[in-house]
Amino acid sequence: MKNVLNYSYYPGCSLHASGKEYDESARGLFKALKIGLQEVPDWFCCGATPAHNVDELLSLALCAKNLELADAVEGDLAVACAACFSRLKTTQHKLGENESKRKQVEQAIDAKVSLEKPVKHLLEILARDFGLERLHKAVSKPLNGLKIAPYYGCLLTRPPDVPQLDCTEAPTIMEQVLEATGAETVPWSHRLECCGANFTLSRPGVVLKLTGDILASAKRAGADCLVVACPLCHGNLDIRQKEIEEATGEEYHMPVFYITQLLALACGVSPNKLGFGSMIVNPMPLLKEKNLI
Amino acid sequence: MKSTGKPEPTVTIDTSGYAVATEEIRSEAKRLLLEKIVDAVVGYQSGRRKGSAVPVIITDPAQAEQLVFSPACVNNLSIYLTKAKKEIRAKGKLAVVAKGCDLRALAGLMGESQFKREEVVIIGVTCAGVHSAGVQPNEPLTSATIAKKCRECSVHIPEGADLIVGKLPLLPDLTPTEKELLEKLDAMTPGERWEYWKEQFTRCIRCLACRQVCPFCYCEQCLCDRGRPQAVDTSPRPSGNMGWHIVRAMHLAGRCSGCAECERVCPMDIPLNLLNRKMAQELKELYQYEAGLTPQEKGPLTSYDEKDDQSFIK
Amino acid sequence: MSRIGVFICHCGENISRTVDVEQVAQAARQMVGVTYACDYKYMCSDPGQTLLKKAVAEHRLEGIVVAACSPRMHEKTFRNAAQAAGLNPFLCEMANIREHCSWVHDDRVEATAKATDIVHMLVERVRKNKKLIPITVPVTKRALIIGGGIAGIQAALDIADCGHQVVLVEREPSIGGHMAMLSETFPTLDCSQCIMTPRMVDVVNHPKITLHTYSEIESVDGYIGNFSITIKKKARSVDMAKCTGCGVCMEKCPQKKIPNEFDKNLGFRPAIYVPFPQAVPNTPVIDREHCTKFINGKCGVCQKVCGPGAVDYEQQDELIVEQVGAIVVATGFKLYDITEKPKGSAIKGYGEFGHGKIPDVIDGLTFERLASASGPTGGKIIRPSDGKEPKQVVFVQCVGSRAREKGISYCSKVCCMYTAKHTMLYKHKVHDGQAYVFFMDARTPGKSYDEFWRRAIEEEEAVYIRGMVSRVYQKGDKVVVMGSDIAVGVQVEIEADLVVLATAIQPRDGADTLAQKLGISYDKYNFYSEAHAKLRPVECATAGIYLAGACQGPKDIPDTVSQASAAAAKVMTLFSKDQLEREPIVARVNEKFCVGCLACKKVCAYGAVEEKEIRDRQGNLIRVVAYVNPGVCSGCGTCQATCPSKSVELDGYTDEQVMAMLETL
Amino acid sequence: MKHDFEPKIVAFVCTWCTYAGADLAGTSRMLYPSNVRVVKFPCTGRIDPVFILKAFQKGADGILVSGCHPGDCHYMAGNFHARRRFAVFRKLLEFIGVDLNRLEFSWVSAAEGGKWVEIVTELTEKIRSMGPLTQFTDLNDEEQWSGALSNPELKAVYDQV
Amino acid sequence: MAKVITEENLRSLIDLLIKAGKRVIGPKRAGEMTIYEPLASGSELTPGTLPRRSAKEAFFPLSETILSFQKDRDGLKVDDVDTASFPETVLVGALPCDAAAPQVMDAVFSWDYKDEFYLERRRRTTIIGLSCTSADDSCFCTLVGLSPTDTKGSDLFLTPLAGGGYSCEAVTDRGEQLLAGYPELFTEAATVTPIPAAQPEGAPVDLAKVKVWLEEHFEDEIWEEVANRCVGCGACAFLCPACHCFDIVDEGTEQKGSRRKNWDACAFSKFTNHASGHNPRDVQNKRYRNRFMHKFKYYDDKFGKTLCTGCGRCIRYCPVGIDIKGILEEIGKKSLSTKDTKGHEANHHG
Repeated sequence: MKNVLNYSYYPGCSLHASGKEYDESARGLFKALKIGLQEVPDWFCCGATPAHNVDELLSLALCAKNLELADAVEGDLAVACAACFSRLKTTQHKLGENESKRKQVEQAIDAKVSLEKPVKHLLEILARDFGLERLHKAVSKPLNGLKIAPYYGCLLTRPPDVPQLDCTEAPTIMEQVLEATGAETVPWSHRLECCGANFTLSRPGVVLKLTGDILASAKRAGADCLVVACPLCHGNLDIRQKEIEEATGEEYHMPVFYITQLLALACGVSPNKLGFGSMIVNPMPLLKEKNLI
Repeated sequence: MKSTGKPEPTVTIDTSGYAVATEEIRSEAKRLLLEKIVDAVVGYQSGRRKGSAVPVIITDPAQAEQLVFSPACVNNLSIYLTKAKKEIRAKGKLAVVAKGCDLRALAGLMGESQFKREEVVIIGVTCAGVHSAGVQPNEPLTSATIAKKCRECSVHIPEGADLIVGKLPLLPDLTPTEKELLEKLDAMTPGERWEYWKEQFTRCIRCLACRQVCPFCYCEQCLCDRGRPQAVDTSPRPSGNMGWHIVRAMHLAGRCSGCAECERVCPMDIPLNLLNRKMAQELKELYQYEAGLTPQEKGPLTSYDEKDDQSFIK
Repeated sequence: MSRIGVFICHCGENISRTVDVEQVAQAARQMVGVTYACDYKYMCSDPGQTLLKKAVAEHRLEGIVVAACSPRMHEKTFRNAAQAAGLNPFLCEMANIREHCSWVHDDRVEATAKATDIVHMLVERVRKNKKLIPITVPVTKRALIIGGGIAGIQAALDIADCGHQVVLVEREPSIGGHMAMLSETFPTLDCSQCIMTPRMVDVVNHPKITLHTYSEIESVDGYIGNFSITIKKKARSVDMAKCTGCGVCMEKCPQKKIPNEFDKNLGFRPAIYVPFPQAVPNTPVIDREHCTKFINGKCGVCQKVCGPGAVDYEQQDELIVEQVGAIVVATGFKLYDITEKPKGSAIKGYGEFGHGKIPDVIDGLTFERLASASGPTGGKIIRPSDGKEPKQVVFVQCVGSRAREKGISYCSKVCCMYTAKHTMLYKHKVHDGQAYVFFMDARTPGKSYDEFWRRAIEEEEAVYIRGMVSRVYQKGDKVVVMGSDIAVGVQVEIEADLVVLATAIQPRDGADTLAQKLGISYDKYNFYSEAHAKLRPVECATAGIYLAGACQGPKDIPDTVSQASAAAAKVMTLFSKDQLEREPIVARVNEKFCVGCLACKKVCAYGAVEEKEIRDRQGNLIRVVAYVNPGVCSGCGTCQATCPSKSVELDGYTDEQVMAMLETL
Repeated sequence: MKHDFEPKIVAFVCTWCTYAGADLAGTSRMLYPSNVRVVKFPCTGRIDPVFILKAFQKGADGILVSGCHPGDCHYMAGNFHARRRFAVFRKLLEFIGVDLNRLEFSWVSAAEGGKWVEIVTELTEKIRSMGPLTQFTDLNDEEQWSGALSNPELKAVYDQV
Repeated sequence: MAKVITEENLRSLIDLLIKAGKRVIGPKRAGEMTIYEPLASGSELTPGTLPRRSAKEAFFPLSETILSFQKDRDGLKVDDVDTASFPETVLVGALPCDAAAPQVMDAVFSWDYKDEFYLERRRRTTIIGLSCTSADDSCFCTLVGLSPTDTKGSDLFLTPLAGGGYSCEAVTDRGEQLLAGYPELFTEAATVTPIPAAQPEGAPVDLAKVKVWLEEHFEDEIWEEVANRCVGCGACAFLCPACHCFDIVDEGTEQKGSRRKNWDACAFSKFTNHASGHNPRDVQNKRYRNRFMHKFKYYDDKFGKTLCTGCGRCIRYCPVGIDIKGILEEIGKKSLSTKDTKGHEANHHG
């Protein structure tokens, strides 16, 4: 049966490096759900957070070029990483509104800027395009009994009116998608708090404090694990967890999954293709305990 | 004022669909009359001159056989539903044959509470185009004989009619001669335009055919017929004619449905539709208004918006 | 009309200095139709007017042109003089040869020529004037007050005390509105029940006031002086005549656990209830959604225990029609409910404050109910979650107000004052408690307001932190408030026991539908628009409808009461005369020529144009024409300029008059 | 100083704002050229395009239409309707061939006496430099060829009409 | 022996007439159409096609001032129009259906009231007719007793010849004077071969019988059937060479203005509008009936002439395609079946 939905796919640098398991689980999930995913040929970096702090024109031009490349591929542009999603959306927003910036960028990439192609995050594709009931039907191994604290981070819903993924202050899209797999999501207070992002290199102390608060809040809410949709948040929450336990004396052992990993697992993709091995906090005991593998 | 665009190759337009329409109109008219759904059907019947078509109001089902639809059916039959022709409305519930441009007039009239949608049965005709003024009725429909308005028609299919008859052939794309003429006039200096219109209006003999065929000129007493006060001189001298045509264009601004009947019937070939089209163009630019197929509650000049353009006001 | 008198005024020498008045008079005598022309030093003076009156009689004048100052100055004077002389006032016109001529030109020849032209224009105009009789509209001397809050009560009492009938309609079972919910009121801290209950009792006992509670406005027809109001009186299921207010039914009602909306769902009430103890009228209402009798037909206890047999389950809604001459709209306000994002409105919700999810985050009115002696807790400040006494309370100002990106850009005017009051009430009840207030600016402009605010800080030791709150979340049994203190430039986190949000003031739900029924305009927030922000603040543009209280914009109780009395005064001026006399400069439709395209109705901003059916003797509809209601038409003339066939004509500014003036060019 | 050509300017004004503004210019004794003739209306909404046409035909060289600023209208929406009506009518006159510098629109509130004087003076100077408007007046004398007559004294009568 | 004039001589004749101070009116190109207008020079003459408007304008102008008045303090000054100032006119190239019309109209304009405005212009006009060589399906002059070569109404009648030029025939002494006035322009020719005249379709209709039928069928449903579609404009009346109704209206102000005589049409709804508001002909079919009756009955009753020359203009330019030729033929057929009750011989075109 031909893929009912087809998307061009912009993985972004982290998904070819530190966030490789996010990319693999995403491809596995989309294959299982028969959604076409065709990577944009020779895409390049979207500039993430550093670019637009250095030179806004550079960051807008990078994204505009990527959008132009994406036009060659049929289907809306699917994006996994929250930072790439935020940059591409901001470019469309800014160039759509500001005529002079648009002309500058068009001069920089010496091509017409095309803003028509919709940029969509995986969550949007799963929850709205594909639809929650179809997702629920596609689940072959329900994640019953797994208590998840869904973590949005900063970029998925901010600044208001730019990503237009969900309500800025009270999003529910991750809860809906996860609950479609039969898992249980816990209400907790730090869903949208910043994890410290890039400070993990320059000022690790800040990350320990902020990520520590998030882990504490998740633990207080009785979650078994955290689910993220951004490689940078995953990095902080997963890699730094050991250090935070040492610094605060708290015990967390809270595995941090990419949302596509759990969804793929629920949709019958074999666990060893989901990169559980490369996660610092070993998720295997939890998955075994919930007899999901 | 001939438009000097590049000479266009004469293309014949396939009007086979019109015969299909004629059959369907006849059967529908007969059905409507037999089942007493309507008391009279306003349609076209062939005239004495070969290929000619004239408006007809039939009440007896047997007459339905006379109804035709051909490129000679140029009249806008919506005028027979207005107060200007009370005696037709007096016949009771009417069915009317309507091309796309006619349906726009019907929608405009409904918007001006002249009749309600349920009071009239509309037999919409898919129309590929009709003859322009002065074309012998029996001539085929070609790019040379087609009316200027049909060259730029956007309502070939009259959506919103109770029944849509006929089928649309493949349409050649024709140069918009009227748009070119309008652009040519716009390009002129005010002095040249004044001379152009003065020459046209001097020739007007005030036969008022343009007023009598206009679906929106249904006033009981036209402003230009009034003596006390005499807003517009009634005698057909150039200044009176100028006043008459300015007032007419202003009264139709935002109401005219672009059926261009005024220009067709003018015995002195004055391009009257240019005036209405200019008004329509300005209203589109200023207030995004366009005459549509569905009645609009308020026209552009009977409504306003706080943020309307006022760049021309000091 | 061919016997016109022209009177040229010197205006002392304001006119005669630059205009040769004799020459203008001489020129006037040459004009067709002018039988008498003279000039006089002070036409507006008493001798001047006597001269005019004598001339009218002596020369049997049929029209007058007074060439003097601006009509905006003395038109009334000379028209009264003409009337005194037996001439219809509208046959007298003024030619403005002072402000528009002598004062603004210095060349004597030019000024005289211009003055002559102006006089000639007005002579031609007056020849086309017609006699006009002032329009009289009967006035029903009965007022309708919509809304039984303090604004409605005050307006009702004022009008009723002046001897006029009043109909007061209130949507809730009892009057009192939001003020009845308050504990003590700023700046005097006197208890709202004590100062309001007597007024509420006055209303119910006042012989001139007909009170309809638990009722809504179904439809409004008619115009100033002649409104016909259809009121839907919802069924109370209790016969108000029989009920003595003993309250036995409320005690015996098995349903105890229904949250009481009046107490912001803190307290509970039975199915047959009175919103609050001092309710007026003191007759209970059966809440049909929660009453078992209406759900599954069982129970019926209240009917059994009711001595006078007042409980009647069969009671149905009823429609009452009242004829009134004026309407005062006093529908009040509601607090901006930030629990969720209102559908389809430009106002975005406040997910980040957790209001509605975290039980210990409440709004101002809930705090009032906590602090109120007749409230669910008898005045004890407790945490709704566990009933404990909060030791640290954080008050957050400007929640929704002054937040353009959240859709509400205005300041709600009263929150600074009532938050300061809350810190005081809290301090008086919990002596060792500590109040924190996150605020942007303190707006305390009223009489002894700022002193009240200073007292909250200096004597009651409330800690005011200048800065906004970014997030509130539950942490264990505490409520963490994350905000910034911009004076110190630091992020602040307070673990509080209770958080009170001073949410924005908005108009009542359904304010726009009521406005459409009344035909009055409202702004983008649904507050009702006054006719003129400075000079007509309590009137609507639509004649005969007046505004009072928060429905017109956020305001505190002193302003509301003064607006209510002002609106009452306006009503009383309307009722001071039996007939409402209006200038006859109104439009009239010539039904012979009107073709019923109703363009006039579409452009009339006053809804003065109605559709009129013309029927023959057998009643068959011939045609529909437009009809201008002289009582409502304000004479702008837009209809005539829009009507293609000029079938509608504005008396006083007819086409004939204007064309006659243009002919003199 | 005398000019050879004194333009005839007609001003259609609303009584609540611009007429009052003109009055204010009077009470403040501001001087301006005496070419303008004011016609008072309750509202700009009442000003019919036919009046502008008639004024031009009767020999006006320049026409000013002025009323309340949007939102100030005493009748709430009169000037909004007028604004749309004149925006369309001036385009029609331009299309017929009238030079739009001859037709000016403005908002003058009751407090803007100065603005009234400025607008009237500026318009008078502009029209004076443009010279008399002969388009309409010449047209008044023209006849259909069949009705034209060549005898002198009837021609003279025409000139007076 | 027939007098012949070449094409150029005709044009130079026109130039000479213009030089002699005469107003020469003839068919002239104006954009797409041909209309009768005063010619500036002979070169403008474009004979052949039937002009858009009829030639009646030479005597019955579309709009003319008949007097002007001025009122002031001491009374009213009225200036009459001196008919002596009407220009001498030569109407060149009038086809038979246009040339025959003035004779018909003379009767009504010299009836109980002598309309000097019309009659003076008629007296000062010489009509040079032109034989008609092309007819379309709207022409029906043969049906009303005229023909493409009918010299009625012309003073001088030209017939276009195969080899160019025209043969001339002086019908009235005015024609003679014209020939005599410019002998150098005319030559003699033994035999001439004219271009074959036009043949409009349709057999002649017995107008007498039609008149009788009309007398008995005032209330016939044919009027409603025909006039249902009539929208009441003035196109047919204004283009018709024979229609002569006019309206008198004052223009200007009560103090200064002029009284004008303008064309009017019985199709207009306000034509028979009484001051009381009553309108005897309130419905369109009564108005169309009146038009037909006036042309084929009333005028005959009064002046024994048919007020229609069959030029077909009202058929070509009727916005809704009302076809007087079709109606005439239909009534003609119907009138044959009924016996002629009145029996008197209707003289038309006497």
